[in-house]
Amino acid sequence: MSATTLEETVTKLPIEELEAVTIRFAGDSGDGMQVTGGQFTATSAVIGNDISTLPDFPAEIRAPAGSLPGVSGYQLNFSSRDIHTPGDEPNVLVAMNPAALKVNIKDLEPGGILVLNTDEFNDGNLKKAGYTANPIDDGSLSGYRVFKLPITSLTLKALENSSMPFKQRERCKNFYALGLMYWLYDRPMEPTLKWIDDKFGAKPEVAEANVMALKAGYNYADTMELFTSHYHVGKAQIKPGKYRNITGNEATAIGFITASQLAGRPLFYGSYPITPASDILHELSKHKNFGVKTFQAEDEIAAIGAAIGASFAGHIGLTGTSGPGVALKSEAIGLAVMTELPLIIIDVQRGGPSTGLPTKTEQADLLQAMFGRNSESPVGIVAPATPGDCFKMAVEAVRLATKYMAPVFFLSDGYLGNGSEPWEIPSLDSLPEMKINFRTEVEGFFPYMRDEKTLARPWAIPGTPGLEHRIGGIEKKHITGNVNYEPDNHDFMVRLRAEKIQRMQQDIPPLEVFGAPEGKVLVLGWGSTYGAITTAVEQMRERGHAVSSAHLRYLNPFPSNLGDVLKRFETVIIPELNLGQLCMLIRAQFLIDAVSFSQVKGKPFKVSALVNKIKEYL
Amino acid sequence: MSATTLEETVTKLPIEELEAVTIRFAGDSGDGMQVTGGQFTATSAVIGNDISTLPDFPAEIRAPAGSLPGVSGYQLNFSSRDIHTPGDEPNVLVAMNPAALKVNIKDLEPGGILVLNTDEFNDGNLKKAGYTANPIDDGSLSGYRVFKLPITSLTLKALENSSMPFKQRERCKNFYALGLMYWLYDRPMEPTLKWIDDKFGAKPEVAEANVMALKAGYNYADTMELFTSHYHVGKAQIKPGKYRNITGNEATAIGFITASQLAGRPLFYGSYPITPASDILHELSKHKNFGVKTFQAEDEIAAIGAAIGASFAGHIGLTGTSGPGVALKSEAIGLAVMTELPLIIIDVQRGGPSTGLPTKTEQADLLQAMFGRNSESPVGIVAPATPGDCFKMAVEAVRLATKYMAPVFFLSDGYLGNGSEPWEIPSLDSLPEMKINFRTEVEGFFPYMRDEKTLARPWAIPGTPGLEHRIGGIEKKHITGNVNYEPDNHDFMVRLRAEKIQRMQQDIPPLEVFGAPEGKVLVLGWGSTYGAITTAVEQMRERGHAVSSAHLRYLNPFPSNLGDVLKRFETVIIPELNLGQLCMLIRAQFLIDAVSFSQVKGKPFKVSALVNKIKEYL
Amino acid sequence: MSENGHTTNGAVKLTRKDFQTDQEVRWCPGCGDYSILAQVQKVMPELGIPKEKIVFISGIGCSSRFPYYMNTYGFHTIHGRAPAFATGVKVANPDLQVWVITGDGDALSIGGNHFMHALRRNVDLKIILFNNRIYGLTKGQYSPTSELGKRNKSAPMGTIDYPINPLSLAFAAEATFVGRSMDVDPKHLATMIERLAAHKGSGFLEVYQNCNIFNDGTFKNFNEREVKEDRMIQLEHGKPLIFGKNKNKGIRLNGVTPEIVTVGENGVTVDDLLVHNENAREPNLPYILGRMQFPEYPVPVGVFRAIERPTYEQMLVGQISTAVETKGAGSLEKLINSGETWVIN
Amino acid sequence: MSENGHTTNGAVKLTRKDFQTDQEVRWCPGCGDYSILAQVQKVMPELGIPKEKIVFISGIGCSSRFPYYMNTYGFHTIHGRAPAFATGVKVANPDLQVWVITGDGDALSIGGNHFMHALRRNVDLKIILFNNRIYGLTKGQYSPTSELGKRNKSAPMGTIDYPINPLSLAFAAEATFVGRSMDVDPKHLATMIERLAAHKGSGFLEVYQNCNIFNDGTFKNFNEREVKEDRMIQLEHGKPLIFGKNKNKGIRLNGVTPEIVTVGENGVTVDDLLVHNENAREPNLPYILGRMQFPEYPVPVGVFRAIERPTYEQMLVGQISTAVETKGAGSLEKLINSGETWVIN
Ligand SMILES: Cc1ncc(C[n+]2csc(CCOP(=O)(O)OP(=O)(O)O)c2C)c(N)n1
Ligand SMILES: Cc1ncc(C[n+]2csc(CCOP(=O)(O)OP(=O)(O)O)c2C)c(N)n1
Ligand code: SF4
Ligand code: SF4
Ligand SMILES: [Mg+2]
Ligand SMILES: [Mg+2]
Repeated sequence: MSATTLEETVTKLPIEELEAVTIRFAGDSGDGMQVTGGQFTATSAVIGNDISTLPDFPAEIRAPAGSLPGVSGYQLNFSSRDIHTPGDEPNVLVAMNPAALKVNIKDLEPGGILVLNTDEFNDGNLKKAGYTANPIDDGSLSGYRVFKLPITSLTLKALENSSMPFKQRERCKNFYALGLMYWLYDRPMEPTLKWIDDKFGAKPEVAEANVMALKAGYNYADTMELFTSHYHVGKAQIKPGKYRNITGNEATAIGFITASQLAGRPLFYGSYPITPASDILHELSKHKNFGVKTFQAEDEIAAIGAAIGASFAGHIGLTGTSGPGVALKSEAIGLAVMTELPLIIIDVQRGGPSTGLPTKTEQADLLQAMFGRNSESPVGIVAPATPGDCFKMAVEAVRLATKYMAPVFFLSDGYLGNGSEPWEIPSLDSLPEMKINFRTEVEGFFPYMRDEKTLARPWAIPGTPGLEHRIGGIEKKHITGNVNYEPDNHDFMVRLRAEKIQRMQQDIPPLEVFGAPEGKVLVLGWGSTYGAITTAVEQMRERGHAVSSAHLRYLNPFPSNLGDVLKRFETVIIPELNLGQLCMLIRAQFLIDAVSFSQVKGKPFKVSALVNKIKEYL
Repeated sequence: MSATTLEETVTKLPIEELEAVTIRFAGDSGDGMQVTGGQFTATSAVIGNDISTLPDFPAEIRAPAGSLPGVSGYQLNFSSRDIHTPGDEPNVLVAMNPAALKVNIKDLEPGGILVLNTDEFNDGNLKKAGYTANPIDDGSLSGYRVFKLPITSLTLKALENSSMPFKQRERCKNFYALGLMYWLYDRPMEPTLKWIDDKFGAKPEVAEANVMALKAGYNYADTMELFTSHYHVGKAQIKPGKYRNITGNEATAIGFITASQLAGRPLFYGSYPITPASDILHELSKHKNFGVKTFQAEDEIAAIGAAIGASFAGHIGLTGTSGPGVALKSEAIGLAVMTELPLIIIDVQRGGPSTGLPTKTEQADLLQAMFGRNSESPVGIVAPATPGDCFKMAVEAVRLATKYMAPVFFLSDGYLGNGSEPWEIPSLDSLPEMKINFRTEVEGFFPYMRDEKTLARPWAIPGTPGLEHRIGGIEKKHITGNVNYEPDNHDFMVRLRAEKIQRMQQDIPPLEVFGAPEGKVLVLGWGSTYGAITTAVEQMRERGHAVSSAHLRYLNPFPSNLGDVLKRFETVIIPELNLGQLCMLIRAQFLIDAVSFSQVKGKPFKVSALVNKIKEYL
Repeated sequence: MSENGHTTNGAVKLTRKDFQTDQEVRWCPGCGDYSILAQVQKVMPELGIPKEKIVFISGIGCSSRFPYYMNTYGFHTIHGRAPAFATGVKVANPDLQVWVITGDGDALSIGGNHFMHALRRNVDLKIILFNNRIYGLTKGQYSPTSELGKRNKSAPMGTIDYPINPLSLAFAAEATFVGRSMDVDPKHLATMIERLAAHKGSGFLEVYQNCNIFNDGTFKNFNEREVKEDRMIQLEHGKPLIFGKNKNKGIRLNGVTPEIVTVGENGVTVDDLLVHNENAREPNLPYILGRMQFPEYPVPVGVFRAIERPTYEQMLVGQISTAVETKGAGSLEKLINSGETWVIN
Repeated sequence: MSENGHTTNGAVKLTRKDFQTDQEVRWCPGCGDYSILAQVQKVMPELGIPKEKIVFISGIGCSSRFPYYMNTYGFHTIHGRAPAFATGVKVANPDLQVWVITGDGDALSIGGNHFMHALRRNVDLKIILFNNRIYGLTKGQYSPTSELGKRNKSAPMGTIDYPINPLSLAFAAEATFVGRSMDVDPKHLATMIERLAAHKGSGFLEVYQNCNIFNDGTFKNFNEREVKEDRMIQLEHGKPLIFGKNKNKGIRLNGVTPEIVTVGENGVTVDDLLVHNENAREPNLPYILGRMQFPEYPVPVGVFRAIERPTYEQMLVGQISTAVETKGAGSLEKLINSGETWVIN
């Protein structure tokens, strides 16, 4: 062990320039991998990399420490250029125990860097992970650049003067690992030091221990010349502006609060906890000072019922859940359709059918949103494309629902909800105006009279003198809104409700094409596949292929130019994390032989898979 | 009043031969119109006419006597040739009060026979019906052949010697009206006399009064030379066999009992009352001696839950409801998909969305059945075409569900459920064999192992030694059935479940074409539109047009020859009582420009409307 | 005009007619629902609340048609879920007086859970349950309050479901107001509706209602004029439990079991009788009274329980105020700029 | 081996191990669920019922993972609906012994209605509710049994829902067996599981269960070793209600209100104390006991109520037998030929 100083080391070792790196931290759920990944992300963002992340939580039950189901992971991609995905294959894997190695090793790129915490590779843990031989010694890892480090002992060593109990000292090992990686990728420690200070300020000894662990890791890597080189990833060309890192669920919550403020009406959120939507409830319940009312209902039906009631009473009625919860809400959504009240239904989609893969992502509720109710029961549907986009589409959902007096689905998914990205904080002026006009004039009022342009009926809320009226789920007479069973009126009203949703097209921006407006292949996507599709198409275009992409954020109705866009391409490929749901709608409506590219694995597409698929049609 | 005897009269008046007559009885809900119509139907069937009926109940609440919403109607078409619909426009309308006239007169054919019970056209009733002037006098009925009869007084007169209280005597007026019509259309009274005897045998004075009223009506028509002629409708060429009249809901109940007997497993019916499905519960609950277990649950969710539980335990698990109830069952259907248990879900569709038009018919739950659940959750779907066909398709539903271990929807509707038709009683030998093979062999058992041909997993019921296993809604590992979150396994299983439903094609008969196998227009239908479509196409073909029809009884999967059938026609028209649901599926799958012909009025198509639509494409 | 603690807009006093709509009332002639409607319409003007501040919310059933006949705001929702919708309305606008109209199927079968949870949250809702012990609208199936063994459309051999006691459920749900009345006693009914209206918190009133079409006369064993006094008992706060034509029968407790005694016989005096107390914090007594059934006991009507505690919407609004006080009124600018931020130039 | 009224197949006696599966148990280390699983697995062999005749059915929640760990038939259904599935299984095959495993959210929030209706029908189900007063699986939101004011993920300013008492609800639902035990007292727990197993009819056992991750120590105020004897009370049929380290405290009734007394003080003797009676037809006493809560009262555990009456499936099977007796076993030929028929030649 040489006694070089920090400065010397830094200059001594070569710094290699890299364009992008994908790193995955993996360990037991108790190992703090989400924090580690989150810190690396925040720091990378601050120094100007573009980033994209993919947290991977264990399935719903907390498994015993060291077991395969207990593994928690966090992958991030940081880059000096524009990126849209967390990367297909990690270049670096940090595995804090045998189970983490077992679960993740198959994803590591050949020749990739593998950091192992050797302290945890004892018999007990190896057995829990299902290893019969110790992979550290059996040669099975020879295809990687393996770094074997007793991270736990090193951490304990670094903290030997700390007064904290053993368990707590041990828990600092994630910061040790973070320190190693900070050195390897030439990151400053300041942002994390500041974060530790903010977070643990009240418990100085915890703060100090974490700081010590972080620095120890950093210094160890440096001092020991552990790695043969370290790396630098430069600043990306990012649109100037003020940024923050945000998860989709946060952006969703904040987006709806913003919409309610723009509309000048309080937000009412009726919900029943369910993975991966619960965080929206948690987040919204923190913002009571915005007048937000959160109601944890006894079930999903009560949650939507209360939201519809609140909307009837003049609030922005919002209800949120995941797929199984949407199934339960179906009947009540039909009532919102019939009573023509604004209502937004958030569906953070997850793997199914039934309980399915509750912690994994999927895009397979599109048809449920479209058709999952008795009879002809049309609703609007929007779908954010990225975590940050959840903010914008939340505002859009409220805008459409209130302007057209109709329910609107907001289709997010587990990948968007839990994933995060740097989000350019919008200026408030850039947000759309949202005029809410409650009806107050008594003269000439009928509950089912119509705005000529939007076909919306008036929103006349209880408390308004002279507008007392009754609504309900039985068919309504046009204009008067009285209960009515006449055949022609029913036919008329069924078509009118459909037409009203169709008219939302007036307020939907045209679909934009990325790349040339015509060509061989158009890759048409929706929802969280945006990143992978954009990256794949970028790659193909760079290689000179006539490939473009377009991403639908409005799924019902479609943007009015969709037909035009589609017909300019020889082949339309529709990649979806389902068995071809959007594809079916497109085929039926436009009679084009759109190609479905399906993957239903509970995780996002790999860029490489998309590229390969596209190649088939060139 | 001449004193001619019955015999003389009969010979004296001319008898005109007619091919077919459509008659509608209409009156207050309390007036017994359903009985009257039912008797006319039964008698016509017995004498060999082909018949088709359409009862029309008032909407869900019993309205006050004499009011418009309180009107109850019963239309029947009887004919000397093959018929499939209750007729577009009645040739005869019997209106027992002003409200019945008001509601029904617009349907009567120009120049049609209108029989009015003048006793009820008093100020009070006219007002309740919304008449400002008495239509009897104001000339508004001049376009019809009006017969004004004081039916109530005549009935009371005929019963003046009866000891029954006034109210009850008055109530016999429907039999008086029936008598009039029996004479007019030359029907024998015997079947009804026998029915009265069977029904009221225990209350002889009631029986006698009804008999007297019936005969009095008959004789009055005869004696008074009320009508200028009477009519005869000859025997139809009906397939030889034994027949009974049956409603769709009865045929459904009996069909499922039959299926359970064929399968040798008890039937379990979990249901919560809802119009128009409740009669299936009522009917099944009468047949406990078949070992049928009916369970009136606390709601639709419990109803399906118990049915799935019963299926797990080896019964034929059946649950039934209408559209709003299906919405509530969605989540549980997903569990049946995941656990691959046989389950049949009856949906007697009604007008929607939401509570909609609860007593009216509609076909708008097809897409709910297909897609109304979270994630990729495929099920089989069958749909009977006529009331009697409900029997056959019930058996088919059970056959497919048990053979493929999967949920199957049975899509009936209000028109089928309440409507009736003469049904040729099948011989038991003609019914399909249904072998249920519970797994009992312990050796080599895994809960999610597969039959090679059907992909069905074994049905291993609790109580079987050595096969103890656990199932549930979380994704399953192929073969072992253990909880499993692996990406590739999930993708595999999602596709496997889809493939399994697709394989039902192996057990579905090919689609038959009525008319030539190719031509200008194919009218493709499903469900209760069968009668109207068949009649319309028959008419067109008789006029020499190259029109054929085909009717889908299996909607998921489609019969394997569907694509072949479709491509032999220039135009495919798809008439539906919805906004084009089947049409969307056909367009998406076969990329043909199928034309949707929609009507959503809570009632069946008129033949004439179909004919007109077809003409557009010739 | 503000005796019940509600504000008035100082407008002219409303009349019964003001609360009627132009919709034809469509229950079967003779149905007990008419009487309940009449009493509600009679009581309304007395409350001194402007029409526009009143909302009637119902589920599905004959009874649930009620809102169409009340010239206030109204919402005829879906089967069993009315309490959920009502909760949303009340929480959004605590100024409104919110009524829930429901039936025995609507509230206790499909809607049992929402009923229970709305009550336990003490949302200020006035819930009236029309108990006719049958499904009226769907034409005669048994309900959760139908008697064991009753034959009907869906149980031709007799019901095998033990019935539920709606009051027991209300107590289990910690309802702060629980009462019972019946269609055939309009005066009593009106008083109970007034009491319900005056209560602040989740209030529940069970009304025995005759369905003369599908379940005619279920209550007549005890509520017909001739037998009523001997077979029913009126609860009055602070008063001993006395009943009978001769006002000489009473209820005494034997341990935790009520027993019928005759005052003046076997040395029993009025002082031995149970004294009713609506206000006890624990509903032990009302629970026991609520379980008294004919023919073992006279059937009690009146207010079983009436206690006050903070309502759900009060507490929610309270948290909002506290949040605003401690954090300041929400600023969008701050909200979207919260967390770690960085600037790219 | 058939002491509990169940048949055996005469096979060799099973052991605890026979009821374990090869699936790794995946609760958090330290979770109270382990203890409950261990006791159930211990009791099972004692019942003398062959494994294949036992079915465990659950909803969704940490607790609802239970069936995966029991080597019997099992069905992990959907959230809140387990009693419905279980009803179908039991009605289809009354020979099976059917257990329902549920949580406070599963049984009382989303599933409150099915819970209530299964109980009132007296379907022979053995329901064990793991009450940890929190949503475990979804990571820490409040449940219907969470204390008012508790701060948690979905109520950062404190819960404003008044909690529900599961026992009160069970009594309202006319449950024929109601008991309570806790994870930290394995011996008592085992006894209660045995009692539940032996009961014929809808049985409900509440188990206080510690969720050491999201709600650690909610019960420890009264169920920790040091304080338990003074703060809890064991109910025993026919025995006076005595508790305390020195066995000198007791419960006496004052009207309908229980009060704590000290035997030997102020002239109180054991004879003044309430004597527990599981078997009273009316659940008045168990209801009152079920409402005793810490800190006002010692918390009772044990069997609150155990009465017998015909079960739903018995009555259903009975109706089927009657139907067969009176009408003859169903003949398909007759069925399809019923009603008016005619022949066309
Ligand atoms: C989801 C759903 N299930 C079933 C029905 C059918 N339905 C309407 S009202 C009703 C029960 C009515 O009984 P109750 O609540 O006692 O009211 P009543 O008609 O007796 O006043 C039922 C089963 C429905 N409308 N919606
Ligand atoms: C329809 C539906 N809604 C919500 C959920 C999410 N969810 C799963 S378990 C649970 C609550 C668990 O609490 P509890 O029943 O008390 O069980 P515990 O985990 O505490 O044992 C919730 C809300 C779900 N799986 N399905
Ligand atoms: S069916 Fe019964 S409850 Fe319904 S309106 Fe008629 S009498 Fe009243
Ligand atoms: S979260 Fe709580 S209840 Fe669930 S397994 Fe962990 S400790 Fe047990
Ligand atoms: Mg009722
Ligand atoms: Mg819990």
